[in-house]
Amino acid sequence: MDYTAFIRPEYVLMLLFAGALITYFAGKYSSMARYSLSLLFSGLALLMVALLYGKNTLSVWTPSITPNGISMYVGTNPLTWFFAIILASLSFLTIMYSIPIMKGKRMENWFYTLTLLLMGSMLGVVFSSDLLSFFIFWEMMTLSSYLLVTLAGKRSDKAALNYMILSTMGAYSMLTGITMLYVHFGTTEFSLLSAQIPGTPVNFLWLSLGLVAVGFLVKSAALPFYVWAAPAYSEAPDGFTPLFSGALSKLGAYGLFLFMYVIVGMSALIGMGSFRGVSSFGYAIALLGSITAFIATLYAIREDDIKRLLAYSSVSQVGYILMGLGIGTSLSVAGSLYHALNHALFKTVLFMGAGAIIQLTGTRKMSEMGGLATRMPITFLTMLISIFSLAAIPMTSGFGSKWLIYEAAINKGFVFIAPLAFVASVGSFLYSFRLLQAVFLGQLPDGLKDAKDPSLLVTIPMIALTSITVLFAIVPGVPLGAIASAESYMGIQPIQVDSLFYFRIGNSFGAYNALVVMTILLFAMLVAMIMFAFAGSKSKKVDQHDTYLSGEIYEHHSDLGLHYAANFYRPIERMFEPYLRLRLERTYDAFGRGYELLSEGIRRVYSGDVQTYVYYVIGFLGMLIILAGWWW
Amino acid sequence: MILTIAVAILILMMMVFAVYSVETKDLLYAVVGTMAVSLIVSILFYVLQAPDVAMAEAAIGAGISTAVFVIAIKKTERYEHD
Amino acid sequence: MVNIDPTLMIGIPLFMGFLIPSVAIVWKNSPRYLAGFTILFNLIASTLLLIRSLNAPVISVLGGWQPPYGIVFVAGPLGSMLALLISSMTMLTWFYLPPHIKEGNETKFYMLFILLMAGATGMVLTGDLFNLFVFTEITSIASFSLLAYSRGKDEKEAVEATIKYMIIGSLSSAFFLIGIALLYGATGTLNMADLASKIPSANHNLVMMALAMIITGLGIEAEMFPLNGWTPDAYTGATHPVSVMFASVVVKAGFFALIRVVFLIFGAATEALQILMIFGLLTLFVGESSALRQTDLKRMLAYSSIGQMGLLLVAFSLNNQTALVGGLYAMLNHAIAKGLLFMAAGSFIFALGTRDISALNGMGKRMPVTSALFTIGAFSIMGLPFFGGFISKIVIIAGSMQAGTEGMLVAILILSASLIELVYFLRVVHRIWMREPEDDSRLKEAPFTQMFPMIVLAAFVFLMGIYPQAFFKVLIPAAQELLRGLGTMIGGA
Amino acid sequence: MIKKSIALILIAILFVAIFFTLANDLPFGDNRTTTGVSDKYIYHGVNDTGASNLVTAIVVNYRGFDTLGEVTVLFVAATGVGAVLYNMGRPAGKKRKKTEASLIVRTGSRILFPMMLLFGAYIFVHGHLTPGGGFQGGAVIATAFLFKYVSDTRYHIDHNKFTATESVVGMTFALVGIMGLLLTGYFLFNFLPNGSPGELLSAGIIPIIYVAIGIKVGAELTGILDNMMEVEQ
Repeated sequence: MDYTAFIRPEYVLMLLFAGALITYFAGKYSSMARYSLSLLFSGLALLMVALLYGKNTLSVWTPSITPNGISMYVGTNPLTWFFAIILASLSFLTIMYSIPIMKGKRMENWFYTLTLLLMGSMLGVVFSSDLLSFFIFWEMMTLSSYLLVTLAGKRSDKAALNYMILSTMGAYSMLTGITMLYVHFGTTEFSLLSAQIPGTPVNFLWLSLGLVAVGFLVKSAALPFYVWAAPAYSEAPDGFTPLFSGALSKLGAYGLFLFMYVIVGMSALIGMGSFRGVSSFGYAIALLGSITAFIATLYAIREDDIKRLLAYSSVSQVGYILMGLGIGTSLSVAGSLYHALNHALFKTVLFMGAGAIIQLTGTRKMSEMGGLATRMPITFLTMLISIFSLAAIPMTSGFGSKWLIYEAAINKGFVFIAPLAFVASVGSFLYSFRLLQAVFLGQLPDGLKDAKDPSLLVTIPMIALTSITVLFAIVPGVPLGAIASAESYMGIQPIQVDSLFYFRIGNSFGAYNALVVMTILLFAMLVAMIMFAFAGSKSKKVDQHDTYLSGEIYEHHSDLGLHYAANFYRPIERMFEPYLRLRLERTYDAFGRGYELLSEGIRRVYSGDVQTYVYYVIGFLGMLIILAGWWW
Repeated sequence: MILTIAVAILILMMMVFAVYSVETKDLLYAVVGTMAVSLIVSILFYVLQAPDVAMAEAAIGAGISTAVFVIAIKKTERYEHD
Repeated sequence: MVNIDPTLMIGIPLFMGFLIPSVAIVWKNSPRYLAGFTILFNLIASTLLLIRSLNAPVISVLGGWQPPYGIVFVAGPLGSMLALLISSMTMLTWFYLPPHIKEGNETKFYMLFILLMAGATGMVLTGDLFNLFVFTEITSIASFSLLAYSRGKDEKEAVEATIKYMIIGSLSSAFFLIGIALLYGATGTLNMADLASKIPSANHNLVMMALAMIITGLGIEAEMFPLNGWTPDAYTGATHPVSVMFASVVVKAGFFALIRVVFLIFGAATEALQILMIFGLLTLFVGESSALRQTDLKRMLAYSSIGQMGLLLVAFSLNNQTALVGGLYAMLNHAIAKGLLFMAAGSFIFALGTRDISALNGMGKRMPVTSALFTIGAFSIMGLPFFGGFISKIVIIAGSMQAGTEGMLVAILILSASLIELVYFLRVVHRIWMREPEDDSRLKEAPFTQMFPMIVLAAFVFLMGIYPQAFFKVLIPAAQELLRGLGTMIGGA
Repeated sequence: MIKKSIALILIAILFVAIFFTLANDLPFGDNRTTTGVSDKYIYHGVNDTGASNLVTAIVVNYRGFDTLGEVTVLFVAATGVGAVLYNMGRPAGKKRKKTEASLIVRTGSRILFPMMLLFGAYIFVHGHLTPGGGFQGGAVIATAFLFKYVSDTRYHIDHNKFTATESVVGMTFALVGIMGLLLTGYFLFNFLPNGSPGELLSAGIIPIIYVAIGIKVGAELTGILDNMMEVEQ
């Protein structure tokens, strides 16, 4: 039997949606069935997505659904595949990881159903090849992720609602833009749209593209819309956060890639106005991205809550992705896609590790953890490498992507974007160091004496993702090969990848040979270790408590702020304090409260008094008659 | 001519009764006022050569509805207060 | 195929309405079955009528007097679709009724119930303006009476609501009647098609005055913004099935009458459409904003109804085919989904004994089936994909985009109102499924007879979301009928 | 005070606008038989319908369907009054005030009651010949019953009989319409011979309908009065 006939995107989606349903009903009766079925479906879907590599398909999968006969299309192409494989593998690994983490949690059965649904709708978003199905899957994705956030119970209510409101606002803005495009061009299919784009009025493009972009900026938590991100990421159930931050946040970037480069296309984008050879639209996105990266980093530095710290870090890293995306050169787009991949890898590991630690310690405060490095070596190691990747320390793949983005920004001479990105990068080192220090080093609180690594189901995904991070650090050409074909699909000059030696990333400006760098670094480390080993003989082992507590017992004073992680970056925080106080959240809150008050006032219109109502009626008639005499 | 004057007087009376029945605080008087309005309207309809409508107005406007109002006032309160 | 004359859809219910009280003297349980039979008849008749009218409008002349001298019934695809909607919603409500009627009232309740249906059917089928007035009167007076009969625990509430509704409703009919009189004075005819052909040459001032009066009169029935003071009290005071009838039948018929007068008689006068647009937007915002802070479930649904009617006004006043199709779709969706919501809310309130939204915590565990149905209805009103509301919203937005720059603004306003709607519905749905109940005991679900109409409605909501083509087959000719006007439709006029 | 002045202003606006529109634009008193449908009614009404009273010809024959609707409106309204006023748990008709009417009233009512009934009946039976008709006659009949109520404190109607009467006459009207549909294909078609105008038995279905309407309206208005009288204080 020719199995390849079944390797089609629509079957992936159908499999997942049907799988969600089956898992729900089977899972009601047996938890074993729930776990195995959800693993089975997501794994199968992952396999199918992987096999879709290199295929370019496009097919109608529903009859027309509007009076004007719009059909729904799905298809794959290199860009789609690149995102799809990230989403699918993260979903699969997260489901695996969730099995021990979500055990016995609230509405466990719903969790798997919704995760499969979310996986299906995320893949639907990337596979859809027309505006309508894109929007439908987008809405499904928002809804299922909203429901996943609310699974955490009452404390996540507000965060989830904010997330939903902002997402819907973005979605509606997107809908407006999409409908504009549809009404103007009379088609929803992407390739037909992009064929008609040249010669479209610039104002129209700005408006529609801007409206659509708002939806994506909301999803990627960029500057004016980032307020939902930290609460939602941190309050979401631990099993969902890795997927939420690792996979879902990329879809905003995917949408922008799709609309900016696939649909509108580079030349029309430049035609909308350009700035130093970069389209103004893209520049605006890049600027927003860089500012987001900067601000979110500042917030991350002062967080003591491990999930909030990672959440802000997510926002900031997505800012980098947007930055590369907006600049839109061959180098920056490659960097952006590569960073999306890297971020998916390392942030997922970090959130998984954080989830495991939270489950162990029962708290999210870093100042109540510490010293876990020796007790949880696997967690420590995987998170360590991921943090290196996050902080863009050479020798990790995170370095490669950030390097590409910086180089693109510097090449273009963006005096505003590049420095912001540098500062943010330093910041990300600071907060990731704090995470490392506070959680894994320092004192081990008494309650955690018998802490140990989580079960295999948790560590396997973490190890898998970490090893990919390391692997890609050595052979960046592998992912960059896929990225290059995605780039050429988007009509951007593909980045040159040395296909014989996957170690080199190169372009006309310079090259980076990962193998060489890696070797040099390893050698340097070796030297350092040898030196340390020799010098180590001079060191003396001291009980940690003695050094700064003068022999006092730490537990009695844990509220004194004597923990390493307490006030970790006090001076920096003090420096930025006045600015950080101007939080955007307050504006949104004030707006929300203001509107609620206003609606309270509007409600008074219905006073319940008939006389008043009669006044309204007579007044309305009087007004109509005056109008009748005046304008008619 | 005489008819015109008579009609004018009737209309004036009707307006007076109408305003009176709106303004008075004694609801029973107000009902009597509306009854008077109905009667005059009925006469006017007759003058305008619409006997069918005049009959309906006399029977329903001046008769039944007045009775309904009076019964209602009897069951509730006679005086209006703000 | 059997042809049932559309006039019988009025004649039989009126006959049965007169029959029910006397039969009830000898056979106490008869009203329910007689009413059920009548509604079934109307359901069959309107289905057949819809099939016939898709080919050519069905015209039925009353009393043998050709228009414009006599009264005529004109059933195009639009009218017959609404007639079908009315009879099917009435049928489903009939299933839902029993425990919500006080004992001792059944006779009159069922009588009024079918007369309400007859009035609403007449409103959508008639082709004569004065006849429209008469049927509007039947419908609205039957609504007052049903409202008065549906006293629940709080006796005073329903009566107070009735009196409010009655006062405003009599204003409505007074203005409507004056408007008709002015039109008759200006043109000398009452037949809609004849009016439409004579209005352009009639005295402009009189016509405009008449239009103002009619908009005011019918705007009250259609829940237009400053005229809809009766709505929240009436929906709240009424027993649940009657609320369903208000939302799905009475208001829809009133709205349809307004649209028909504006589009067919006044030929979609731009001035009138501008007024409808502005007040539609106001209605939308006032309705949704008032619902935002509600703590009373039925009041919230009532305000949401107001908002939806605003959306319909906006959609229709855009005056292009896409927007009209979207508007009609939204009308269907609202009738079905809001009916479902009121029914499910009714079951909640019946089981809980309170209308307070905060009592709904954890209902998903306590009454799972009803909760699921409520959620389906709410999702559809919110416009989530795979539910009817989504299609209607998308089509309306597409229609508004065709109206140029103002249309763009309208689209944005519609969507921001939908956002408010999403927020308050989401809060309720969230409460139902995600909160822990204070009292964990399982509540008794409604019996199957009551569940059945809800399941049917939920199925329709889904069907509208995933297979809209079936509905477009009817809605597109219906919208074209509105746009084309009456002129060519009525023979002999 | 503010409310009152707003009301006054609104009323003033409406009044001025409506008054001037009507005064300027509505051609009062002109001969407008050529403009609309009225010429047909005026010149062919008697031949078409056989009713000498043109108003009746229009109300019951040309636009008989409206009248059916209006009867229903009244029917529903009467029920509605009952709905607003009824109260549960207590049998109706127990708490009427027991103030005896004077001898004159009682005697007068005994003499007048049948005469008023007869007058009402006369009005609706001759609806197609002389001014008046079912509605007017019904109202007169209701007045007769009102008289009865006022004079006799113990008087109250037999609800079942009234309901049955109402039903039968209402159904008669609807049946006449349905029979027209069955016999000729038009609802409410005048399927009886017109006869010669001016005779009592002429004008086809009009007398039947008017008798039905008269009785129905009389019964309904009486019902409303009954409801009003018997409600709890």
